[in-house]
Amino acid sequence: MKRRSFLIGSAATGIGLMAAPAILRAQSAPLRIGTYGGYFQDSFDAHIFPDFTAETGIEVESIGQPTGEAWLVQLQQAARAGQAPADVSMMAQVARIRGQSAGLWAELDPEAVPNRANLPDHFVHAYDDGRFYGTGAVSWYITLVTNTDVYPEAPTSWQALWDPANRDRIGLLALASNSFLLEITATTYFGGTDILADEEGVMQVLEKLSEVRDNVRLWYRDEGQFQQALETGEIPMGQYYHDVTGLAAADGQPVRSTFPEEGAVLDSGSWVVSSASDAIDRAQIFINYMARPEVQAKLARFVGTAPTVARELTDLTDEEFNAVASDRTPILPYYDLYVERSDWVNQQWSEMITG
Amino acid sequence: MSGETVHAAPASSVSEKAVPGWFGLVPAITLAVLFLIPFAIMLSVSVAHRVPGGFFEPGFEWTSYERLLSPFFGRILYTSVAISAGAAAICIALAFPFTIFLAGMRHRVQTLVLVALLAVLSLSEVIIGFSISTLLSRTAGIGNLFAAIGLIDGPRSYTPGLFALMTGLCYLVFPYAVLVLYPPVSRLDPELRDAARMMGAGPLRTFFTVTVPLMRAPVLGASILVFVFTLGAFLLPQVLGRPNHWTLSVHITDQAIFQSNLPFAAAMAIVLLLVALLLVGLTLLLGRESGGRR
Amino acid sequence: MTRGLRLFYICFILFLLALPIIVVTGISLNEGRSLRFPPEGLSLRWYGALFQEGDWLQPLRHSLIIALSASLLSVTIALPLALYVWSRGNWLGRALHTLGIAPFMLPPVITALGFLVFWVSVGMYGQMLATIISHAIFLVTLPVVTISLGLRSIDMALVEAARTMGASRGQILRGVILPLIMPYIISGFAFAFVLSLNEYIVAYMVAGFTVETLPIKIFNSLRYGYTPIMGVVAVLFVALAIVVFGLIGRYGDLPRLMGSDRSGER
Amino acid sequence: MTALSLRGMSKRFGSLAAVDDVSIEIPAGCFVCLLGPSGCGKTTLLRLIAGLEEPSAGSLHAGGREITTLAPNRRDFGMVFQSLALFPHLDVADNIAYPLAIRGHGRRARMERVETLLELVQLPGLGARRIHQLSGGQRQRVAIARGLAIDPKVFLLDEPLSALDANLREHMQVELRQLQQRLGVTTLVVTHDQKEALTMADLVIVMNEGKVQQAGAPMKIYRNPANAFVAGFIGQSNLLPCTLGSDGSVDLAGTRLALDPQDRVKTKPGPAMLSIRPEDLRPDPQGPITARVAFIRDLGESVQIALDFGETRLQAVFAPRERPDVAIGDALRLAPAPGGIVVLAPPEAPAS
Repeated sequence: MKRRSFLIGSAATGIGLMAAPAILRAQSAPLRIGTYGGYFQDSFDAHIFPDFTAETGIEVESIGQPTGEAWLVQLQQAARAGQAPADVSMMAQVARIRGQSAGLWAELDPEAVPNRANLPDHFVHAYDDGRFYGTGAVSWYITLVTNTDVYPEAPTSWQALWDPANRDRIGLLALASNSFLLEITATTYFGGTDILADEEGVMQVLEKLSEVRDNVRLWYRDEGQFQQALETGEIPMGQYYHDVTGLAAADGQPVRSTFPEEGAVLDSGSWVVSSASDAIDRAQIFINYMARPEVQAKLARFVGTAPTVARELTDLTDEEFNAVASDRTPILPYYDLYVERSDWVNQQWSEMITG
Repeated sequence: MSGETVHAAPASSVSEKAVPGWFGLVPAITLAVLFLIPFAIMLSVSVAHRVPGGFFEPGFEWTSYERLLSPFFGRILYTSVAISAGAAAICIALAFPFTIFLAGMRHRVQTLVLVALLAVLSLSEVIIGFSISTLLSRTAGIGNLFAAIGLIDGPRSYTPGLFALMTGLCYLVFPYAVLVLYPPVSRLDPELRDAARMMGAGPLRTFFTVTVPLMRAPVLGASILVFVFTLGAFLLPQVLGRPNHWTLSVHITDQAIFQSNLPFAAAMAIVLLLVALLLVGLTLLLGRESGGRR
Repeated sequence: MTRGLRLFYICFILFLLALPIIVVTGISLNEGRSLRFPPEGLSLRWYGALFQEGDWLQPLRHSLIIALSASLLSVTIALPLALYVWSRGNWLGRALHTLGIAPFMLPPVITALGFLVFWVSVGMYGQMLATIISHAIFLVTLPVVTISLGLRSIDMALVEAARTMGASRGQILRGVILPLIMPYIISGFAFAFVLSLNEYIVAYMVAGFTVETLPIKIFNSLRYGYTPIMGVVAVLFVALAIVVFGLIGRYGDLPRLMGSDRSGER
Repeated sequence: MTALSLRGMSKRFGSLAAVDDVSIEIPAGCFVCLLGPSGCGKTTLLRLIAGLEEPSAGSLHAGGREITTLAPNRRDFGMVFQSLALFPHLDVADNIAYPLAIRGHGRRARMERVETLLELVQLPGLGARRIHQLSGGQRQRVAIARGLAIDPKVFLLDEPLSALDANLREHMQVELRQLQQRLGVTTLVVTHDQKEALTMADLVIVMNEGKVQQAGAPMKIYRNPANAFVAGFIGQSNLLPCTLGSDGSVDLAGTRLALDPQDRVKTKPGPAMLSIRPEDLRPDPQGPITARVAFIRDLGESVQIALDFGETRLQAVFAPRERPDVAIGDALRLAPAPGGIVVLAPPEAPAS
C-alpha cells in the first residue's frame, strides 16, 4: 500500500503509537482456532480441544467464526493490517480457494505435518507452485431437512423444493457459493453438473431454480436463522447441514435429515493458517493432530461430520459411518464457478432470488 | 440529532469573547482527518480495480459504477427509497401526535416516558429484528393471540414480508423521531392552540390549521432524518423482509462482508451517500427558511 | 381529543414498544439452551452464565471499554466544537456544525464502510483503538446536539455580569459556562455511551471478530449459538439505559435536557 | 341582565385548589377585572370561563344557558392571551379573519370585517404584514381585533398589557376601556396590577388563594375593603394590629382611639386589624396618634411622610398646602379623618 503513506501522514503515526500495546501480543497467548459457531464449536470445545491440550500442552482459544465468505473477508482485511483474528481457521472450499488465489494462507512445513499422508490428494492443499498450506478438516453433507411434526413422511427427492404444495414453507441458503443450489438443480433436472461449465448453461439452471422462489419463505445467510424456525415448524422444510440436524434430532428436536435420491451435497472444510499469524509452529502441531484417523473418527462420533481420511483407516462401524455419511453418490460442488466467475455468478444469483 | 438545530447560532460579541478561537481547530482537524478522509478513501476505493476472487488494487476505472447502471440496481434503489419513505411516513404519522400528547403531559409523566423511549433506543438492530420476527411468527407470535380471541381462524405468520419489515423499521426509528420532534413541539406555545379553540376551531381543525403549519419544518426535518436512517438499515430487511425487499444497504454489506468486493460496495455507498446528502441539504434549506421567519 | 384518549394513545404506543423487550426477557428466562418464546421452564441460570462464560465476558469487557472511551472522546471533540459554533457565526463555525451533525445523519452503513476502508488503509483494522475512534466520530453528533442545546439556553446576561466583575475568559468558561451546560454534557455522554454499547455495524466493519463486542457476539449467537445469554445481555442493557437515564431524570430535568423549554410549568 | 353566572366553581390540580368555590354574577356589558397576586387562581378562573379547563365542581351559565362542559370552540367567546398567541404562519388579516374562516364566512365578507376591525384598533392598512414585522403595541391591537372579530358574547383577556412598557400600557388601558364602552361587550380582564383594574373596571373581583376576597365597584372596594388582604392589595394602607373594645373604641398598642360613626367595623370585639389609608391621616395638634417623623418625600404634587409609631411604620400623604412644618425626628400628632378607619378581622383568624 503506497497510497497509505501520503494519505494519512503523520497523524496516523501518532495514533499508531497509541495503539502499540495491542501489537505486542504475548508469545504465550493460546492458539486461537476458529470453527463454525454453535453446535459445531460446542462439540469441538467439549470433545476435541481438551484432549489436544492434554496431549501437547498447547492452550486453545476457541473462536466461533461466521459463514466462510464473511470470515474470509475478515481474515483478509485483518491480514492487511497485520492482524489475525484466529491463527487456524476452518474454511469451506470456495473460501479456501479464494484465499489461496489471494495468497492469504501461510506456508506450512510439510515435514511438520506427517499425518497429511492419511489424507487423499484433494485434501492436501498447496499453492500452484507447490507450497503446502492446509489440509482437509471435516466433510459435511448438505441434505434435505424437514420438521417431523409437519412432514410425518420424509421427502425423497430434491424435487420437493419445487412442489407447489410447499408454497412459502422452505428455507434455503442465500448465497450461491454456500448453498450449491445450482449443482442441486443441475443434478435433479439436467442430468449432472456439467451444464454449469458455461454461462449459458448456468443461466438455464438459474431459470429452473427461479421456479422455487414462491416456495421459499426464508433465504438465510446464517444457520441459526433457519434452525430455530425448522425446530419450531415455522419453516418446516429446507436445505441444511446433515451433522447439525443430527445433533438437534439427538437433542429431541422434531427434525430429520434426508439424503435425497439425487444425492446430498458433499462439501468440506479445511484447516488453514492466516499469513498474519505468529503461531505457525503450534498451528502445524494442531493440523497434524487433526489428521489422525482416531481424531477423525472422534469427530464423526461427536460432531457428526464425515471423516476426511479414508474410511478404512478409521475404526468407525458401519452404523457410525452411515449416521454421518451416505453410500449414494454425492453432488460435488462446482467450485471453479465460484472462484473464476464469482462476481458474475453472484450478480445473476442476486437477480434471481430478488425476483 | 435535532432537526431544528441546523442553523448556526448568531454571532454574539459576548459569547465570542468567552471562547478562544483555537477551540474550533481541534474538532476541525479531528473530524477532517477521521471523518472526511475516510470518505475520500472510499471515493478512491470505488474507482479502484477489483481483483476477482481477491481484494482490490489502486487504479482508476468506472467498472463498479457501470455495474450499477442496470435495471436491477435501478429497481433496488427504487425499492430502498420506497421502503424507507414508507417507513418514515408511517413512523412520523405515529410519532408526531405521540410527541404532541407527550409534551402536554405532566412533567413527571414526560420524564417517565422519555426514560422509556431512551431505553428502547438502547436495543440494537439485531435484537429488534429477532424479537419482531418472534412476535410475528406463527408459532410464538401475535397470530396466536388473534386466533385465541377469534379474530382469525388459526395462527398465522406475518414474517418475513413487507408488513414485518415496516414494523421493524418503524420500531427502530420511532424513538429517534420522537426525540427529534420533542424540542420544537414542546416549545410550541400551547396558547396558540387555545386561541384557535377559543375562535371556534375544533381539535382536528386546530391540529391542521395551527399545529401542522407551525411544525411543518421540524416535521419535515424529522421525516428526512428518519428516512435517511432507515435507508441505512441492513439487518432488518434481511431478517424481516423477503429478497425483493433487500435494500441497497443489504447489498452494500453483502459485497463488503461476503463478496470482498470493496470497490463495488464503495461505489454503491457513494450513490447512497449522494441520495442522502441531497436530502440532508434539503433539510438545511428548510431549516434556514423557518429560522428566518421567527 | 380528551386527556384520557391522549394518555391511552401514549400508553398503547409504549406497550407496543415494550413488546420486543418482553420477548427478549422471556427468552432470557429459558431453562434450556434454546431461544423459545414463551420460555420453556423458567430459570435465571443464563444471567449467572453471562459472567462466568469466558467467551461472553471478553466481549462484555470490550464493549464497556469501547463505550466508555468512545463516549469520553466524543464529548472531548464535541465540547470545543459546540462552544466554537455557539460563539462564532463564521464559515468555520457553520462548517464545523455540519461536520458535527453529519456522522449520525448519514446512513450508518456508509459511515461504517468509510471507516472500514480508512482503517484498512492506515493498517489499524482490527484494533480496539480503531473501534473506539470510529464510535467516537460516529456518535459525536449526540453530545454536539445536547451541548448546543445547553449553550443556547444560557442567559447571556450571566456572561456579561461575569465580565463586568472582572472574570477572565478562562474564568468565565470554567466558572460560568461549563457549570451551566454540565447537565447537557452529561446527557450527551450518556447518549453516546448507551448507543456505543449497542452499536453493531460500525464495530463489525471496523474490527469484526478481532475485537468482538457484545452486539457482534449477540448476532453471532443468533446465527449459531442458541444461547439465551443474548436475551440476558439485551435485558441488562435496557436495564442499564433505564438506570442511567432514570438517574438523570431523577436528579436533573430530563425534559429540559431533551430540549423542552416549558417543562415544569404545568 | 346577567351575562355570566358562576356557581360554586372549583378547580383542583392534585391536592391544590387553584379555584375554590367561586360564585359570581356578571351583568351584561360590564367591564370586569379579576385582580390578585400571581398564583391566586385568576388565570385558572378565566380559563374555566373560556372552557379551556374543566371545573372540578360547580357550574357556569351564559345568557341563561348552562355551558359548564361546552367545548371552548362552541362558546363564541373572544379571548386575548397573555402571550397574545398570534399565529406566526399567518399574516395580520388572516389572523383576524381566522375565527370568521372557521365559521365559513366568505372571503369578501371576511376582508370587509378585517378592514373594519383594523380601523377600530387604529391599524388601518396593515392587513398584509406578518406578525414578526409588528411592534409590541401593534401586536396587542391585532390580538384585540382578532378577539372581537365575531362580536363575541364575552370578551376575555389574560394579562393582555403586561408585556408593554409603562407609558404604552396606560395608553392602552384607556383605549381598551373606550373600545369596550363603544361596543358594549361583556369583558373580563385578568390583571395583577391594581391601578389597571381601578382605571378600567366597572366591577373588580379580588382573588387570593383561589377564593374571591371581595367583588364590587372599584371605589367601593377601595373605601370599604372586606378584609386585611383586600385593604393591603388595593391601594396603600396602614394596617395596624389593634384590640376592638365593646364600647366602639380601639386600642392601638396603648393608644385609645374613639371610632367615628362613619368608620366601619367588620369584626367582633377582641383582637382586630385597623386599616387606614395614608390620605386619611390628618395633622391635628389634638390628634390621638403621636408618631415620630422618619422620612419625608416631597413629590411636588404631594408629600409622603413615613412615621415611626411604636414598633410600626405609618405612611401619611398630604397635599403640598397641608404639609406640616416638621423635620426628621420631630414628633407629629395625627388624627384619622372621619370614616377613614376600617376595623377588620385579624388576618390569622381562620376563614369562616
